[in-house]
Amino acid sequence: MSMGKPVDQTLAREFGLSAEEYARVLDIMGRTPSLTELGVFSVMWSEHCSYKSSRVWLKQLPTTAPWVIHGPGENAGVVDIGDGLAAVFKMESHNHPSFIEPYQGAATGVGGILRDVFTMGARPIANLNALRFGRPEAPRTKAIVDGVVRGIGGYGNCVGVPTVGGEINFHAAYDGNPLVNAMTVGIARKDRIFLSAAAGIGNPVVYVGSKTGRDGIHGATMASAEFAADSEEKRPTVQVGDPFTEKLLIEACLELMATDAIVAIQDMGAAGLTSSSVEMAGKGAVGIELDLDHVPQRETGMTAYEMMLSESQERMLMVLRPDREDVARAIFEKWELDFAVIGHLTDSGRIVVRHNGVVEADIPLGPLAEQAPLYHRPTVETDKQPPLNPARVENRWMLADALAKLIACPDLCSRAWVWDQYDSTVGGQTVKRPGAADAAVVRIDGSARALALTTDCTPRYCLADPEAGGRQAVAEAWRNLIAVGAKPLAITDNMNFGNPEKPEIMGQFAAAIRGMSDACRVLDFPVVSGNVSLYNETEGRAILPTPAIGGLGVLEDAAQAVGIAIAPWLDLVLIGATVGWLGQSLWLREMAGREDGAPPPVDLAAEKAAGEFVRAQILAGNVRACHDVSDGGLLVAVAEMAMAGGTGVRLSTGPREIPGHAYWFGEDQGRYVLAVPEGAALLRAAEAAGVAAVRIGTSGGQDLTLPDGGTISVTALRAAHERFFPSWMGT
Amino acid sequence: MKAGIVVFPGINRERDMAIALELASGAKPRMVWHQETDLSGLDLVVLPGGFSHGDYLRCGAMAAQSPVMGAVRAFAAQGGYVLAVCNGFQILTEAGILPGALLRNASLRFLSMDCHLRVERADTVFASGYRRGDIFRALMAHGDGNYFADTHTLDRLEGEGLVAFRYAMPNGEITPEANRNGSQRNIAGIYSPNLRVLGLMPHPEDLVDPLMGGIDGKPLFDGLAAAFTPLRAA
Amino acid sequence: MKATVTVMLKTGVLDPQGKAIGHALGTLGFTGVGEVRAGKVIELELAETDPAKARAQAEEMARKLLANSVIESFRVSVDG
Amino acid sequence: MKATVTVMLKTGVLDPQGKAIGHALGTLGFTGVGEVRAGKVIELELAETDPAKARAQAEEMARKLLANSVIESFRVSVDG
Ligand SMILES: Nc1ncnc2c1ncn2[C@@H]1O[C@H](COP(=O)(O)OP(=O)(O)O)[C@@H](O)[C@H]1O
Ligand SMILES: [Mg+2]
Repeated sequence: MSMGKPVDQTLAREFGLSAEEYARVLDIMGRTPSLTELGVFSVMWSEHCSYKSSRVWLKQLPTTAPWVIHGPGENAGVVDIGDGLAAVFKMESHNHPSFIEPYQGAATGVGGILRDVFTMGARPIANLNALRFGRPEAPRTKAIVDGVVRGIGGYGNCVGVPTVGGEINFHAAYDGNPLVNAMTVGIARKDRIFLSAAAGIGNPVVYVGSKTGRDGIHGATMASAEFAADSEEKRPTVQVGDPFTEKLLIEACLELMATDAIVAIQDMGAAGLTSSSVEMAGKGAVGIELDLDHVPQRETGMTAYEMMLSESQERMLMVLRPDREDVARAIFEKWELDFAVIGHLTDSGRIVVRHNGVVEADIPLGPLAEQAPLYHRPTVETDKQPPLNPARVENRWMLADALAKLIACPDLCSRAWVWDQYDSTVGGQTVKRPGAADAAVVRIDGSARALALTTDCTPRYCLADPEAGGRQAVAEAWRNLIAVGAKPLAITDNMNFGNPEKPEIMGQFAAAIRGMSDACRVLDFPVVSGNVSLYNETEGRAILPTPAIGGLGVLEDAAQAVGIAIAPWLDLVLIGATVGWLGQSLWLREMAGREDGAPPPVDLAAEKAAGEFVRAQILAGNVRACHDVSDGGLLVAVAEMAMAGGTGVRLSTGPREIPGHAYWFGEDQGRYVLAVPEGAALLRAAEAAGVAAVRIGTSGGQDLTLPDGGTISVTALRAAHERFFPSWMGT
Repeated sequence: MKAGIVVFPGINRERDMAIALELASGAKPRMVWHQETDLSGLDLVVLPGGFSHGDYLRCGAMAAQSPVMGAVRAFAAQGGYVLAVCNGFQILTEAGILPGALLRNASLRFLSMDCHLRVERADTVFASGYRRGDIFRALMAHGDGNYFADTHTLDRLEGEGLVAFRYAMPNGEITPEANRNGSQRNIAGIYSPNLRVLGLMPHPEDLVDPLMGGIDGKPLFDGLAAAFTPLRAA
Repeated sequence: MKATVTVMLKTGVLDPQGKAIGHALGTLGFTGVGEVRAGKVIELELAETDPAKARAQAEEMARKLLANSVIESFRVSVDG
Repeated sequence: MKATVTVMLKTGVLDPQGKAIGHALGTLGFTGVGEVRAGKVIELELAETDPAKARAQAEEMARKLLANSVIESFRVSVDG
C-alpha cells in the first residue's frame, strides 16, 4: 500500500488525518514522523479510538449509581449484583466488516466483545445481538442476514457462550449498511476485577493468544470512514475468526486470573497492539518499550508498521509481576497458546517500538492522549412532526385481518429461524430462552440469583424525533427487564449514526444522548459502557439513527422470573395509560403505508410508577405471565402471549372515545399486559398505587375473539407469524 | 457414583454435565484432562458436548486421537460404562468405539431446539429411569447430528436392539418431520453390544431442573446414580 | 514437497451440501449442471523430498486423520 | 464434462482449520509437516462438452457462488 511513499501530508490524509491533525503530529514529534509513528497517530486519533466527534456528548450520560463499580472508561462496565458478585458487560458494533464479509464480520464481532468482558476477569455467561438489515427484497439483504446469523452462531456456539437474546429490524436505510451490534455479559467476583492500567517500572509486557498476521490493517480508521462506491479498494484483508482459540484464551486467562500474576490486562481489539499498549501505558502513566522481534508472527517479513496496526483476532496483552512469569507461561503452554514477553514498562512516559534493532517509533504518550483531537461539531435539530390524530386516520380493516398482516411482517414475525441457530442453553443456566420472555434470564452458577438481559431500540422513532427515540429506547430496555420481574441496574449502549460532519446527523446524536440521559436519570439506570459507530452511510445516505441499548437487571431468585406465555382461565389486565398513539406505529406503516407523525412520547414518571408496580406484583407471586406493549401495540402483545401459551383470549371492548384501530394498535408507551388468576384484586392494587389499569380480556379456548366480532385461531396466527423467515430463506 | 468427565480443549458442556450428575448422585464428578490416561476407580466415564479442537476438520476427529482415548477404549473394552453426548458421541464414532458417523445436518444449519426422543429399550443402566416407549423431551444443539451408517450396520443395530433413542413426534410417532437433522431411521442414540456404552446427540443434561424448562432428562441421570450407588443400610 | 489430499463423501452417502450448491446454481441461471459433490482439500507442505515417500506419508495421514473411512474416500497428489 | 473447482483461503488470511490440522498431525507423530492449508473442492457434472467453455462456465460459477472473493481464491480444472 503506502510502503515507500514519503511520510507527508498527502500520506497523512490517506491515513485519515486532516491537515490540522497532521500539523499537530508534527508539533508533538518535532520532526517528520516515521511510517510506524504516523500509523500509531492515525489509529489512536481515529474516530473509533478517540471518540473525537462524540466525546463531548457522551460525557453528558449519567454513569453512576451505588451499584456501579466501573462505569465507562474500562474495557466493559461493571455492576454489583449482590452475593459478592459483579456483572461485566458491554456492547460493540461490527457494522462495516459485516457488510464486507457477513459471516466473518459478525463472528469476529462476537469474538471481540467477548474479549472485552473476560479481559476484566469475568466468565462470559451470555451473548446478545442487535441487528438491523436492509429491505428483505434489496439485492444483498438475504445473503447478509444469512451470513450474519451463521457467523454469530458459528462463533458463539463454538466458544460455548449461550446466545440468549437480541433484536432484528429491517429498513431501506440499512440496505447498504447493516448494523451488527454484539453484547456480552460475564460474571466475576466483585473483588477480583482486572483493569488495564499498567504499573511497575520494569515489569514484563506479555503477548498471549494467536499469532499476528497482516489482518485488517487500518480497520480502526476504516470503521471511521464512510462507504463510497470505491469501498472495494478500501477493503482490508478481512479477519477470520477462530472461536476455538478464543475458547482456549478464555480458559487460560481465567485460570491465570485465579493467581496473583497479572498487574494489568487488555484485549487487542481495534488497532491491535497499538491501542492496547498505548492505552495500558497511558492509563498507568508509565512508559512502554516493545521489541517486535519477539511478537509471535504468522507471516514472514512483517514490518513494524504492519505488526503495530494488525487486527489479528484472539490476542491479549498483559503486564505481569516479574516473579510470576513462569506460572503464567506454564498455563498458556498447557492451553497451547502463544506466550511471549515482548517488552517492559519504563519511566520514560514514551512508547518506544524496536524492530530488528532499529527504533521504529518513539512517541510521548502524554501528548498523544491529551492532544488527541476533540470536536464540537455543529448540530442541527431534527424538525418535529405534529402528533397524528387517530380519528383522522382511516381504517378499512377488521382487527383480525390487520393483526394477521402485522404479525407476519418482517419487523414483527417470529425470529425462531434465527435463534434456532444459536445455542441458547449451553452452560445449563438459561431460565428464559429467546421468545420465552421480554428479557432473557440466565441464572448464575452456584447462586439463586439470575440476570435479566435485553437489547432495545426503535430506530423509526429515533429518526422522527431523536430525543424522544433515545428516551424511548432506554425506557423500553428498562420495561423489558421489569416485565420478567428483574430490578433494572444499568445499560450499555451502541450509538450507530451517519456522518458526524453533517450537522443534522450530529444533531440526531446530541438529541438522542439528551433523551437517553433523561431516561437514565429518572429510571436510575446509568450507562456503564458503550460504543460509538459513526459514518454509517452509503453514497451519502445515512442509516436511521440507532442508539441500541443493552439493559441488565438482577433477580434475587431466578424462580420468580415470569415469561409471556399464558395459560387458560386467567384475566388479562393492561397496566399503563392508552390514548391510541398511531404516529410512527407499525400499523400505520404496514396498513396505511405511512411513516409519519410524532413518535409516542414516554412519560418517565408514569413509566417508573407503572414499572415499580408491575415488578412488585411479580415478586409477590401474583402474576402468571407479563409482556410489555411495544411494536404493533396492544393486540400484537396479546397475540404474542396467546401464541407462546397456545391458548386463546376473549377480548373486551375498548373505551368508546378511542377508535378501535388506535386502541388496539397504537404504540403508547409505558404499558404491560399481565395475566393473573384474579383481575379484580390486581385492579384494586393498581388503583391504590395510582397506576392506570383496565381488564381487557380472559384467556381460554383456541381462538382470539375480538371486540369487533371477528375471530382468529391461535393456529392461524402462528402460521402467519412463523412464515416469513423460513419462506424467505427457503428452509 | 464416581463419574469422570473428559475435558478436551474446546469442550463446552462439561459444566452442564457436572450439574446433572451431581444433582442425581450427590457426588461431584472428576474432570479428566484429555492428556490423562488413568481412569481407574471410575464407575462412569462421560464424554460431554462442545467443539473439541473447534471441530475444524470433522467433528470429534482430532479429539478421537487424544491420549485419553486409549484409556477410554480400554475402559469400555473391560466393560466400563461410557456416556457420550453430542460431541462425545461424534468422538466415539470417530474413534470407532461406536459404529457409524455423524454428518452435517440435512438443513446445513446448526439446530438449537427441543426435540422428543422415544425410548427404544429401558433394560439398560442408562434408560432404567424410563419405560420402553416413553417419549421424553431433550435439547438439540448441534450442526452435525445426522446419523449415518451403511445398511448392513443399521440392520445389525436394529437386529441386536442397539438403537437407544429415536427422534419422535411428541405423540411418539416416528416421522420425517420429527427427524430434524436427517438421521437414518430417526436414530438419536445407540448402544455398544454390551449395552454399556451409550452415544446420543441431544442433551438430556440440560433438562434436569424445572427452572431450566423441565426435568425430562433427569431420569437418565437418576437411573445411573441408582445403579452405581451402593445400597444404604435401611 | 507439496502433497494435496482431496477428501470426498463416498458414493451412497448423502451430500446435502453438494445438493444445495446444485440448487443454488440453478437459481442463478446456470443450466446443464448435473450432479454436484462437495468435499475438502488439504494442502500439506512436507519436508520429505522423495515423491513416493511423500505420497505414502500423506496417505497415512489421510487414513489416520484427514478422512473418515466410514463416510469418505480420499486421493492424494504430490508435486514438487 | 467434469469440472473441479478448488477454493482456498487467500494467502495471508488466517486459516484456523489448517492450523488445527497441522497441530493434530504433529500430535499424531508425523514429523516434517510445514504449513497446512484447508479448502473446499466442488465437483460439477456439466452438460457442456467443449473444455474451454466448460472451464469458463465453472469459473463463472466460482466467481458468482462457489468462492467468496473477499477471502478466497479458486482454481478450476476440467476433464472429460
Ligand atoms: N456510547 C457510549 N456510551 C458510554 N460509554 C462508551 C460509549 N462509547 C464508548 N464508551 C466507553 O469508552 C471506552 C472505550 O470504548 P472502546 O473504544 O469501544 O473500547 P475497546 O478498546 O474495548 O474497543 C469503553 O469504556 C466504553 O465503554
Ligand atoms: Mg477493550
